[in-house]
Order: sequence, then C-alpha cells, then structure tokens
Amino acid sequence: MTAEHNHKPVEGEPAAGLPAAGEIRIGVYVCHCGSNIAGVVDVAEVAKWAAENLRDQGVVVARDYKFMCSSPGQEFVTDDIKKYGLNRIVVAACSPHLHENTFRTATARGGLNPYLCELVSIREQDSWVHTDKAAATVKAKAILAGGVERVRRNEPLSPMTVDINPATLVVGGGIAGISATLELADAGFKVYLVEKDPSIGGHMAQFDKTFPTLDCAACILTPKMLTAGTHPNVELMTWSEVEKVEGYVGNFTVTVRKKARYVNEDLCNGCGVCQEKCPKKVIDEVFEAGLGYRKAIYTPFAQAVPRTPVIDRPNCTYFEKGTCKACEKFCETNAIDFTQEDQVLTLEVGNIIIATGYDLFDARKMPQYGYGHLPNVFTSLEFERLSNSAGPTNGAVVLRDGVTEPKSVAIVHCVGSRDRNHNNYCSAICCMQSLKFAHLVKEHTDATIYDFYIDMRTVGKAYDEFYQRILEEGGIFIRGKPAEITDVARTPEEEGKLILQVEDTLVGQQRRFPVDMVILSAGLEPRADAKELATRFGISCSFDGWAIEKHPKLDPVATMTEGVFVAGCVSGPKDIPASVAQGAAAAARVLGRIQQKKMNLEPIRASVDAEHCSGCRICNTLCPYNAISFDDVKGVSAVNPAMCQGCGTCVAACPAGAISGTGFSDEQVLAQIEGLLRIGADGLRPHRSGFPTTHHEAIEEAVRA
Amino acid sequence: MSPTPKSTGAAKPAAKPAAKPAAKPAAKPAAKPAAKPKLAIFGAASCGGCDIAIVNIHEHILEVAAAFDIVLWPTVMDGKYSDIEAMEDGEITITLVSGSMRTDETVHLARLLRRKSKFVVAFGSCASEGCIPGLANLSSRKQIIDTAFSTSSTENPDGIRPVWEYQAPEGVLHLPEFEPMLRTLDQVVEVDYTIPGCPPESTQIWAALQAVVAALNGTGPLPPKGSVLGAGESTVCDECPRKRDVKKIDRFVRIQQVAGFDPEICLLEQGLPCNGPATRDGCGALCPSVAAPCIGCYGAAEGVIDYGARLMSAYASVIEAQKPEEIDKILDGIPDPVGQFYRFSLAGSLLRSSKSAWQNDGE
Amino acid sequence: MVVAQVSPPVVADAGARFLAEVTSKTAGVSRLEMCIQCGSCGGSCPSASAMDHTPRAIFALIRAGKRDEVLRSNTPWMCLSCYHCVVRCPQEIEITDVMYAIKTIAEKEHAYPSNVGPDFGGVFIGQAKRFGRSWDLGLTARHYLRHFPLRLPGMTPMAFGLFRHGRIGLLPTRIRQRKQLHAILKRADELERAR
Amino acid sequence: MSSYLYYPGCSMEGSGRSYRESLEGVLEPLGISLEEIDDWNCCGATEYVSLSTTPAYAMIARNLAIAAGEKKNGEALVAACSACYLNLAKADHYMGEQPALNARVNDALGAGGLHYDPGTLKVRHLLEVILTDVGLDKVRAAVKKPLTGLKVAPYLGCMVPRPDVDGAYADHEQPKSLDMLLKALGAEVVDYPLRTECCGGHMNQIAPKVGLELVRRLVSEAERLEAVMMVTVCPMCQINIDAYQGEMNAMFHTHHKMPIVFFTQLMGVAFGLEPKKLGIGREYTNASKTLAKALKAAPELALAAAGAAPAHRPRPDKRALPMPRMADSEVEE
Repeated sequence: MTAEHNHKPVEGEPAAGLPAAGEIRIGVYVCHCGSNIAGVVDVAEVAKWAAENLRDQGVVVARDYKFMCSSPGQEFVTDDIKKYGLNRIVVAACSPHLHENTFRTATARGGLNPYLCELVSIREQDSWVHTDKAAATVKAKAILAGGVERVRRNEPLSPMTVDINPATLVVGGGIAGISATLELADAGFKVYLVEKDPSIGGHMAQFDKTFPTLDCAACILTPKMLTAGTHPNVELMTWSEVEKVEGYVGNFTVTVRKKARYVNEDLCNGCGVCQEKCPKKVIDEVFEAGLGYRKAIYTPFAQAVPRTPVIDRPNCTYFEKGTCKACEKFCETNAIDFTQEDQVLTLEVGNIIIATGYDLFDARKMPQYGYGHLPNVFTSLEFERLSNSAGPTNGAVVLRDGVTEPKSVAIVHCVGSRDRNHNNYCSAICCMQSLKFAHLVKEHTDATIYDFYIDMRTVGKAYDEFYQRILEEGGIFIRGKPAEITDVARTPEEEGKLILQVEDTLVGQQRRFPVDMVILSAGLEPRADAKELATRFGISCSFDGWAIEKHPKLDPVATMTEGVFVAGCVSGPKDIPASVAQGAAAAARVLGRIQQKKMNLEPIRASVDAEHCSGCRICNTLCPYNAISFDDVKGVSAVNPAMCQGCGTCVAACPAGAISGTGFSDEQVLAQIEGLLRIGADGLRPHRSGFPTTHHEAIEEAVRA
Repeated sequence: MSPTPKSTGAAKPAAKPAAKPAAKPAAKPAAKPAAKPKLAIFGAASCGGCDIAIVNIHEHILEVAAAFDIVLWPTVMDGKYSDIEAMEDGEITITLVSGSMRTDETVHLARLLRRKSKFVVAFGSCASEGCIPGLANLSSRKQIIDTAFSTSSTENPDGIRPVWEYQAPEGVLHLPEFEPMLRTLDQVVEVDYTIPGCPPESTQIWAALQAVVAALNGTGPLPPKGSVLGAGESTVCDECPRKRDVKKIDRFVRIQQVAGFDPEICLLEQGLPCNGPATRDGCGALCPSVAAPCIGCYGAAEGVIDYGARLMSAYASVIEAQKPEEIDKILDGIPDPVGQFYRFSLAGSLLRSSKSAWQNDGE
Repeated sequence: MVVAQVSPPVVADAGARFLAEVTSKTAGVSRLEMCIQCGSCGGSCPSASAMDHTPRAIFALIRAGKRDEVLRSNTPWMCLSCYHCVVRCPQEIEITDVMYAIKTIAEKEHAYPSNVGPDFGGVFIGQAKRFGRSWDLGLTARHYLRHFPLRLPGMTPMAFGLFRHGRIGLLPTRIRQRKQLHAILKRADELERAR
Repeated sequence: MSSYLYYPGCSMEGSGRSYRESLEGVLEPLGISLEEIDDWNCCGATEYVSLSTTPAYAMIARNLAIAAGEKKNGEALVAACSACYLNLAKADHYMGEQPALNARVNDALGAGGLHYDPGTLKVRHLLEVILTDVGLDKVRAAVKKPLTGLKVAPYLGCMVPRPDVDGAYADHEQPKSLDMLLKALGAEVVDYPLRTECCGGHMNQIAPKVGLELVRRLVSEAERLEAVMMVTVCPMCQINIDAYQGEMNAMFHTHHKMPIVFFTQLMGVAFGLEPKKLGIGREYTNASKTLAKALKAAPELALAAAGAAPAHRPRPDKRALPMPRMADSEVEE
C-alpha cells in the first residue's frame, strides 16, 4: 500500500447504520508517526491484518496514516464513528502519556464516550526498541490485538467535577515560596504562607552576594519579604508547620501547628529591646550556620519578617529555672506571654505549593576533609555568614580565632556531590558558588586563592563570563578532587597550616598546598524529613529524597497529585533564578485552576466493594494520596474518589480482590494479555490449550455448554 | 487460568459484557418426584478427608440417604464403574468430586461422571484448586517417580519402576497413567458448583446439601451456575475475632519468636504470616482464633484469579523496609514461599506448574 | 528512528579492548569504566611521588589503549595496598585490585619496569607455595643478595636482632598437607592460564 | 567462653611472635578462646594477588575451606594480622561477587578435595571482636593495673579499616576503635592523625626510599605529639616501624627511638600480667623501660591530678568563632 492510499480504509464489512444492540464495532487506527514507527513497523500491513483477522473481535474498519494525531488523522476517527457506527476505538501509536487525551477528545467529538477509546504504544514499546522489521511488525500486531481485546471490555466513564477553592497554601518561605506567594496574592487570591523558622527568607537571606551579578542578596530579597509580610492577601504563618493534609484538589483541609512564640504578635512592635536584654547567649545553628550567636529570645536577623521574635524554650532561663523574665520586664508593649501554647489551625485551600528547599550536605561525613576537627575548615554556609556584613564577623573574612586574616584560601568543589559514597548527583550550584567565594575572598582579603574542581560547570546566563572574571582576578584553579586535608606537616613551610593534598590532574602529579583556610563547597541534599513530607502531601520522591515532578521537562512544577505543586530546591538542586522562575510557574499553574473554578477529575480510580472487604486494613497505609480511610463502624475500608489518582497500588495490594480500578479491571487486563498472546512470534496463532483461559471465558464456555 | 466461579448472589456491577445467564438460575426445577434424585460421590487424587467431612455431618447423613439415591461412593459403599457407564446421560442428579486429576483414570472418570450428571460439584480444595497434591507440579514426573521409587529412603532392591502397560500372560494390562501435570477438576470438565475447604467444614457441607435439596424440591432457588457453595464472599478476616489496625510488617516470625504475644491482636500485625486476608471465609476463622495463622485452605476470595499472587502482593505492600537488604531479611522469615502462598492453589493458579518441572521432564 | 538497541557495547578500539582486559582480570568488580579522572586516587596515594604515572593517569592510559606504557609503568609496583584511594574514590572503583590485575598481566608478559618488585613477590610466593608458609629469613636473604647486596651489611644488625629476639626461624615452617596445596595450586595455575 | 575459629598467619610464628605470646593471657579474662584451624597455609600477603589471580585466591580459600569444615558454633573466622584478615575477607567477598572467580577457585580447591561456599564464614579482625562481642565494659572490668600515665599513639594501619568489605567502619579515615580500647585500659591516648596511614608495607624491601619515608612520618608525628610508644594491631606495621627504624634514622639522619607494641601486649600489662610473658622486650626499640617508667610515675600523676584544681579550660578569645558541633560519638570524653 503506497502512501497515497494510506488513508484509504480497509473495510471489514460495509457500514450498517447503527450497530445492533450489544454488537461491538471497533475502528483501528495505526499511526506512522512519520518514520518513527513506519521506519521499523510495516504499518500498512498491521492495519490490513487487523481488518482481516480481528473481524471476529469486532474490528469494522482499520486505517493507517502518516500522522494520526494531526487534524486529518483525528478526523478519520470522528468521521468513522458516524460512518461505520463505531462504538470502540483503538489507536496504535505513541505512548498514552503523549496522545491519549488527543484521541479521547477526538472520540468524544465523534459522539462516543471518550473512555471507549484505547491507545496502545507501538512506538516506545516497539519501533523505538527494535531493529528487526519483520519481528517488530508481528509485535505491533500483538500489541494491537491486545488493545482490541481490552477495548471490547471498556465501559463508558464520566469524569467527576469538583469546585476549586481559590485560596492556596504555600509551604516554605524561601525565595521560591515567596515568589509563588506574591504572584498569587497580586492576582487577587488568598495565600497562606507557612514557614517553619521564625522568619521567611530561607537560605537566600543568609547569603551576602548572589552570583553572577553579585547583587546584595538582602537588597533584592528584603523588599519581597516585606511585601509578602504586609500583603493584604497573604496570611503569613511563621514558626509553623503543616501537620496533616486531607482532601483533594480544589478542596484540601490542612492542619497547621503554630508553635508558641511566647510573644504576642499583635502587641509586639519589633523594637528588639528584649533581645538586647536577654542574658542567655546561644550558638545559632540555623541562620548563622553555627558560626554565630543569638539570644534565647530572638529574630534570626535584622530584616526578619515578621519582626516578632520567638523564645527558644529549651534555652530560655525562665523556662529552665523559673526565674529571669528579663524580656518581660523590659518589653514596653507587654507583648511577652510565657503562657502561650501551640495553636492548631485548620485551613481550607484549593491548591498547595511545596517550596521547602534543601539541607546542606553534612561535611562531617567526609572525615578526610577534617571539618569539625580542623578549626579553619569551613562549609559554604559558614563562609556565606563569614563574608556577610551582617554576619558574626561583620563581614571580616577571618580564621576561626575571629581575628586572623587568611593569606591563602582553598575552595573545594563537589563536597558530598558527584560521589557515590554520598550523593551521586551534581549539586548544580557549587561551581558558581565557589567562584563567588573566590571573588568574595579577594574582595575582603589579600589571600591567594586556590580553587579545586573536577569539572567546571558554569551553565547559565553570564555564568562562564563570571568564571573568566575570577581567572582575571587571579584565582588559581587546580583540576583535581582533593584527597585529604590535614594539619600534619611534612616540611617547615607546612607547619601551622592546613595542608591540602591533591593530584593536579592536569600536571599528573600529587601536590600539597599549605593554606590558612579551606572552604568546602558542600552539596545540596533533600531536607532530612523529605520522605515524611512527601507522605504528608501525598507526593512521591526519588530514592535520594527529591520530590518527583509530574514530568521533568514538560511539567516540572506539577506532581502526580492533582493540586499539589513543587517549586525550588524541593525537587532538586537549583540556583536562585531557577527557584524564582519555578515559584512563579507554580503560581501560574494554580491561577489557571482557580480561574476555571471547577475541574474535571479523571474517572480512572479505585473503589472498594464493601461486601467483599473484610477490613483487614492492608490497603490503609499504602495510598500515596491518602485517599483510603477505614470505617470503624462498618469495619471496611473506603476510597475517597476525589482524592484517588487511579494509581492502582491498593487494587494490587487487596488480598481479597475487593478493590477494583475502573479502566484497569482484572478482566480488561487479562483480556489484553490474552490478545497479546493471540499472535505468536512467527505471526501465527499460538497453540491454545483446551482450558478456558480467563474467568470470563470460563463462564462463557460453561454457559454455552 | 483458574476459573474462580462466582458465589451465590454476588452480582457484580454490570461491568461484564457477558450479561447472559450468569445471574439467572441455571437449570430447570426438579423433575417429577417419582424417582429419588441420584447422588454420586467420587474421590479422585485425594487423602480421603473430604469423605470423612461428609460423614461428619452426623445424623444428617440419614437425611441425605433419604433424599438421594446414592449410586456411587467408593469410600463408603460398593459400586462399579460399569454401572455408571450403563446409565443414561444426565441420569445422576448431582455428583460431588473430591480430589484432583492426577492419572488418566481420574480424568476418564471425571469425564464419564460429567456426562452422566446434571450437576457436578468440585468438592474440597483438591478438586477446586489442586491442594497439596498440586504441589507436585513443582517437580517433573520423573522427579516424582524417582523420589518415590529410588531415593535412599526407599526399599526397592530390584529397582522396580512403574509402567503404564504390562504384558501379562493373559494379555496387556493397562494401569492408570500418571499424567505429567496435576490438574484441577475444572481444568478437565465443566463444573457447576464449588465447595471449598480442606476439607470443607461439615456444617457448610450440610448447609450446601440442604440448599440443593430445597431447590430440587422446589422450595428454594437453585444457586446460579458457577456459584461457590458453603462459604462466604469475603475473607477469613471478616470472621476473625482479632483486633485489627493498619499493617506494618518488619519481620516474619513464628509464634514462639514473638516476645509479648498479644492474644487479641491480628496475627499478621504481630509478624505471623497469616493468610487470612486473602482466604475466602466460611471456616469460621478456626485457625487464627486459636493463634494458628491461616494457611489458606478455603482458597481465593470472590473474584480473585490467583490466590498466591494476591497474597504476595498484599504482603509486599505492607513490608516496612528502607533498603533492599532489609527486604531480603524480612522475606527470609518466609522460608518456603510456595508453601506459604500456593500451598493449596498451585495447580489452579495462573502458574499451574513450575517451568523447571516441564523442562526437566526426562520421561 | 532507532533510539535504543538492546545489545552490549561494541569493543571497537584498542582502548576499549585493553580496558576490557584489565577489567576481566580484576578479582572483584572493578568499575574501572566509571572513572571520571578526578584524581582522588593520585591525591591519596602515599607513594605517588615515586610513581611515574599517577593511578588516575594509568586509567587514562588504559582507556587510550597505551598497553605497553601501562605495563611498563612502575605505578602498580609502587602500590602499597593501603586502600586510601579505594575508600575515597567517588566512583567506587576497586583501584587496588586493578593495580593487582595490571601486575598479573605484566608478570605474565615479563613487561615490567624493574624486576625488584616482581622478584620479591616471586621469591615470597615461591617459598609460600613450597612450604605452605612464608619464611622471613629465606626471603630476606635471597631478596637482599639479589637486589640490595650493598644494603645487606647494614641489615645485619637487623637480622641479628631478629634472631636475638627470637623473631625469626632458621628453618622454614612447613604445613603437613603440602601435596594437597600443590595440587590445588597446579589446578589453579591451569585455570588461570586458560582465562 | 565464646570460642572462635582462628587463623594466626605466618607472622605470628616468626616476626610477630610477641603478638601471639600476648594473646595467651589476655583473651581468657575476656572470655574468648581462639581455636587455631588445622594445617593452615600462608595467605599470600599482597604478593600473590599481584602475580596471579586464581592461584592466589585458591591459596587463601584453602584456609576458608578448612575453617568452614571445622565450623562448630557461629560462623566467625578471626585473624589478628591485618593482611591475613583482609585477604581472607576479600576472598570470601569476591568469590560471592564474581561467580566466575568462585567457579575457578572451587575448581582448584576440588583438586585438593576441598570446597568453599562464599558467605559460609564471616571473617573478622581480633580488635573488632573484642570491641563488639566483648565490649569495653568487660575490658574495663578486667583491668587490674590501669595504664595511667602511659601516653600512646594508637596506630591502626591500613587494612583493618580499609577497604572494609563488610562495611564495619563508618569512618575509614580516623576511626576511634583502637583509641577507645586503649582509653579503657587507662592509657592516655594522643589524637594521632596518622592512625590509619600506611607503614610502607613491603616497600621497605622493594623501594626503601619510599617505605622508610612513610615510617619516618609515622614516628616523627607520634613523637611530636609526645607519645612515648606506638600501639598497633598488625605484625607488618610492627616490624616496619620497629625493625626499620634504625635504617630510617640512618637515611634521614634522625634519632627517633619509638617503641611499638601490639595492643594485646598493653592489654596484658593492664590485666596485671608480667610484661616478659607478653613478649614485651622482643622489640628492637625496647618498650619495657618506657613502660616501666611511665607506670611507675603513674601513682604520683594520679595524686597530682587529684590534688590539683579542676582542670580549667582556657577561655577562648571572645572574638573566636564557635567550632562546628560534632555528633556525640565524636565528642571527647
């Protein structure tokens, strides 16, 4: 069959108006996908074979066409439904991920229920993975036959419609979360911004400068923080954590624990006198990265939003010993309230954006670098604070003794990243961050800078130019992953120094660099509680712990759970521009939902047959979307249809077979397998045993007998 | 594929295209009361426990004798196959077949009885899903015979091996041939009803027989064809008195290994591999009630195609492990996976037999 | 368009061939193909200064198919088996075992830079194979006579010390079942040659 | 009494004889008995694997096969020499990992009527057995004469913490296992940063300049930290640092005199045994006098410590930045 004739159908029997009651009339559409499929599979032969051999299965018409997803291709489907009285459609083309919706829509245009259309993949599962044309063609027939058997058992389904609550929850007040919040609030919708720390700002607030433009981080971040803090549409909830998420897209009920601040937010004017008078000094492990101190009553930094401080209860003298109350004594607005308790609040929102960010790799896990033992080994976050004019040294880059300026500084890339002993991935930001450090050291000191890298990854606008700028500034770059950092000197020159031992791989020799200070560009890791967080919000995360996007390229801010979005480093290491863009992108996705007001949910979902459910509760904890609940009175489990995403986990797990999934019933799946097996590798029908092969057939045969 | 018949009245939503007769009574009401309905009870490859279970209905056996004309019951009374052969097709009202299809003789008789009977009932686990004899499908015929005739524990100095044909002075003698694979009754003939259990509970047998008698007398509906009689539609958990919570299994152990065993809490939650969640109810949860984990003799629950696959999938779903090694460690608590998951249902399962058994068959 | 083929990578050039050879001669799973040339090994190595190529450079040479240069390098013979590089390698390459593998190839082809290392091993193993036990005195005497005769006088106090402190045996210790050991080693040698 | 299968290794018969001698009195109070496997052979050190693979692993595996045959209770095969320990552990590990190697090795073993299934035994080092199975509490309880005043450098060497085929060590760089044991004996343990650096292995034989430099680094750092003695777990480390110290001094014009003893020898002393019976005195750089001197001064030191005002840590400069917080296990007691 030549290309010109491709669109000409191979007819099984003439159209006969409306099908007789119960009669199944199937149209088969085989796509060339240009040469993607046709280059390996003889598509015309597949269509011809279907028309001739699957007539008993109800195939009435079969066509092949160059691009079935094009308008003319879709028209075949819509027209044939009317012309041939079709009531089932099978399209053999690419993966359902790509075009299932296209052909369901075309089916609906033709007047059929869209779920009576079945897409089978002869591209990803066939032409793309084979080279033997004959065998691939046979396989395509088998896959198609499976689809035909399955579609016979498809039922018309109708989607469920839900209302979308226009309020949104944003979890995490870093730059990604702030950016999402402001987009939504400016569009006129309510946003709850929940942050676990006393102030929003996230990691960015800890930085001094941002690469590659060297903007002052505080200067560009603080205005955004203030806007978020004062915006009439934003309800800011700092020192708060999300405890529970129930409900489904458009209708989430979120439980938030607002931890006791012991300071009345309404009365406090943020004057700061309490922090001044508090006698208890504590090492600030969070904002100052352990490099500086704060008081037991504190705001993490001067520009904190909100300005209301919190009392760190475990460290507060009053809570420890029962006396002190210095803060209360000096507070002019009587805002201190030692009797405050945690508040548990319930929020109703339609969508959720998770922007919980990252943790820094713990450099103690690489003892060869001596962090924690050798005082002058610093982590990247420590150095950020060290170089920050609002930091513990007021921006003086000095050694751990607090006074000595280093004369030589080594910066080590890839600490804990690109390392199978720790994290196998590239942390994406460390190269640029290290270059920034090199510049900042130069800016603050006269030190010689040695920068140790494996590969220099400066991917981004004006990033490589920044690398060149540092080269101009005299940074010395050594290609090699340092093997160890020690204070054991071998020569007099090494006495009193940190010695960094490395192979200079470009020279091919081992070298030792005595330096005063080492900065470890530690990688980015998922938050320590990433897995619990994912469970709480019903999203999935990779083995590492990064949240998994719905599609890494085409849908990078959505998740597999409807109504839950991700932005920023929660889904993987990102720099500031990317995090900001993701925050805005997630907001745009949410706005789209809000504007629609209502939303259709896929009818592919699970349901429990209460009669067969014995209440064993095996399914209860499995649902990644928290859609399963247990009815204590009836002693049975139930699936909330709006929350169910149709993943099938519970269907597979139910030992009693009491849970079934629409669109994926045992019957449908077994019929598809049966169809696949109908054709042997040689293209012939395989030998079939005399036994009934499916439950369905068993009954049918019994009935016939 | 194991045809798991529908149970009484379990009309599924109209999902099935074959809306034909599955839901409606399968046969006409009883014939004239002139002659008593005929009953045959036949044990194929089985242990005889099913026959004992029938006798265990105690004095009700007299009612059975009164209601039926028993034409065949080799365990209890004399009878000749030739008598059956002489009958007209469909003359026997109901035949209970216990035991599985192991030899060509059992297959032949199953077919014969099918022809002569109006209703054939797969009685007990062997007939319906293969039961313990079905585990022989893990080994080839040669391996089975080797084990029986020539392992060190066997006293067989002359090395005698079974033969299917023997040239005796009187002529060729034919012996029942050991088939390469054990089959369930419904893999050989059409089956009307199933009574599960190893053996079926006697009270359930009596209830099922009563229902049949009532139907024959026209005082009750005849169960739809394909029904499971004498059992429930849910699982053993439904009848189990133990308290249940959500499940998180971090180890599988035996009861003596459970420190602080709680007599009231679900066995599975305490780490005992209990098959209750996957097993059809009807037994009254006898085993788990006395802290013995269910081993699954009532077979798969309503609508389940493969018992073992279901159960494995369920166990796998509730195993709490972060690392592959932890999973391995937990699974080590199930030393005999086939025995755990397919003890009763291997022959009737999607697996039917092990591939290696077929590959190794040297005979 | 065919984007995926299910077939093993084709060993096309000398580099790939030599890489495959070294990998196959490594006792465990070498993972040598995973090297990202970061230099952790060369940086860690306590004897790197005495090597003509760092371990990393050796791996690059293997990939480049420079077989002779690798076999004639002193690098594997300078390896101390300290395993610093192995635990630090971000790609979990079994560097020490790769060094052993290179040595076994070099040994077979007598393609080494100096015979000091191979000889020491040879003498040591010769005795261990013969007696089933190693023998410090015999080893030291033979080794120093062959390679460091000038060092020997300096070593005398040390050898004397060993005697004086009862730390060396004049005669080798022998195992009982030497025949069994020899049979095992004979068969092992055959199998090794057949690889 | 827990009993373990035991592979002594050739050094225990020769240069490491004092190690063996010290084991005798030390293990009993700890409730350990070592049962030497029958007719064991040399493990091949690092030499055989460098010459030929299959024969090397076959030679090691002969020991595993014999030990597996003698396996009674438990599955542990204990070695005290680091190289022997590693060779046995690696053979077991690689035979499990590489089916081809396993097949060849077992084929060869078959020629001697032997067989070994990888995983049958768990190969362990004596130090790890003492720390894990016995525990420091039991060690402390057995101490009769604490080593108060003895300042030692704990030297673990390479092959016990690395490559660590069984994943027993979280820290391959600065593990504190030997430190902890020595502290339990009452010794003062310096924070010796070279505790797992290499002693030079066979390099003193084949490339003396390389080997002796490594010895120099180890000894001079121990001396810089004012340790009076080094403590090791390996006969190879012991002989390299002990016997080659003279040659090393000659080469680098130094005058180091650093005794090095086995950890079990110090355990014996702390348990109240006669130093001579523990093989102390067999060193080139004699440890007996150093030991006697340190222990003699001990009571005075203890008194002085008791009388002195509680140790007052100098307050750091107000401007000094806090050090990173370490995990509890890392914090010095």
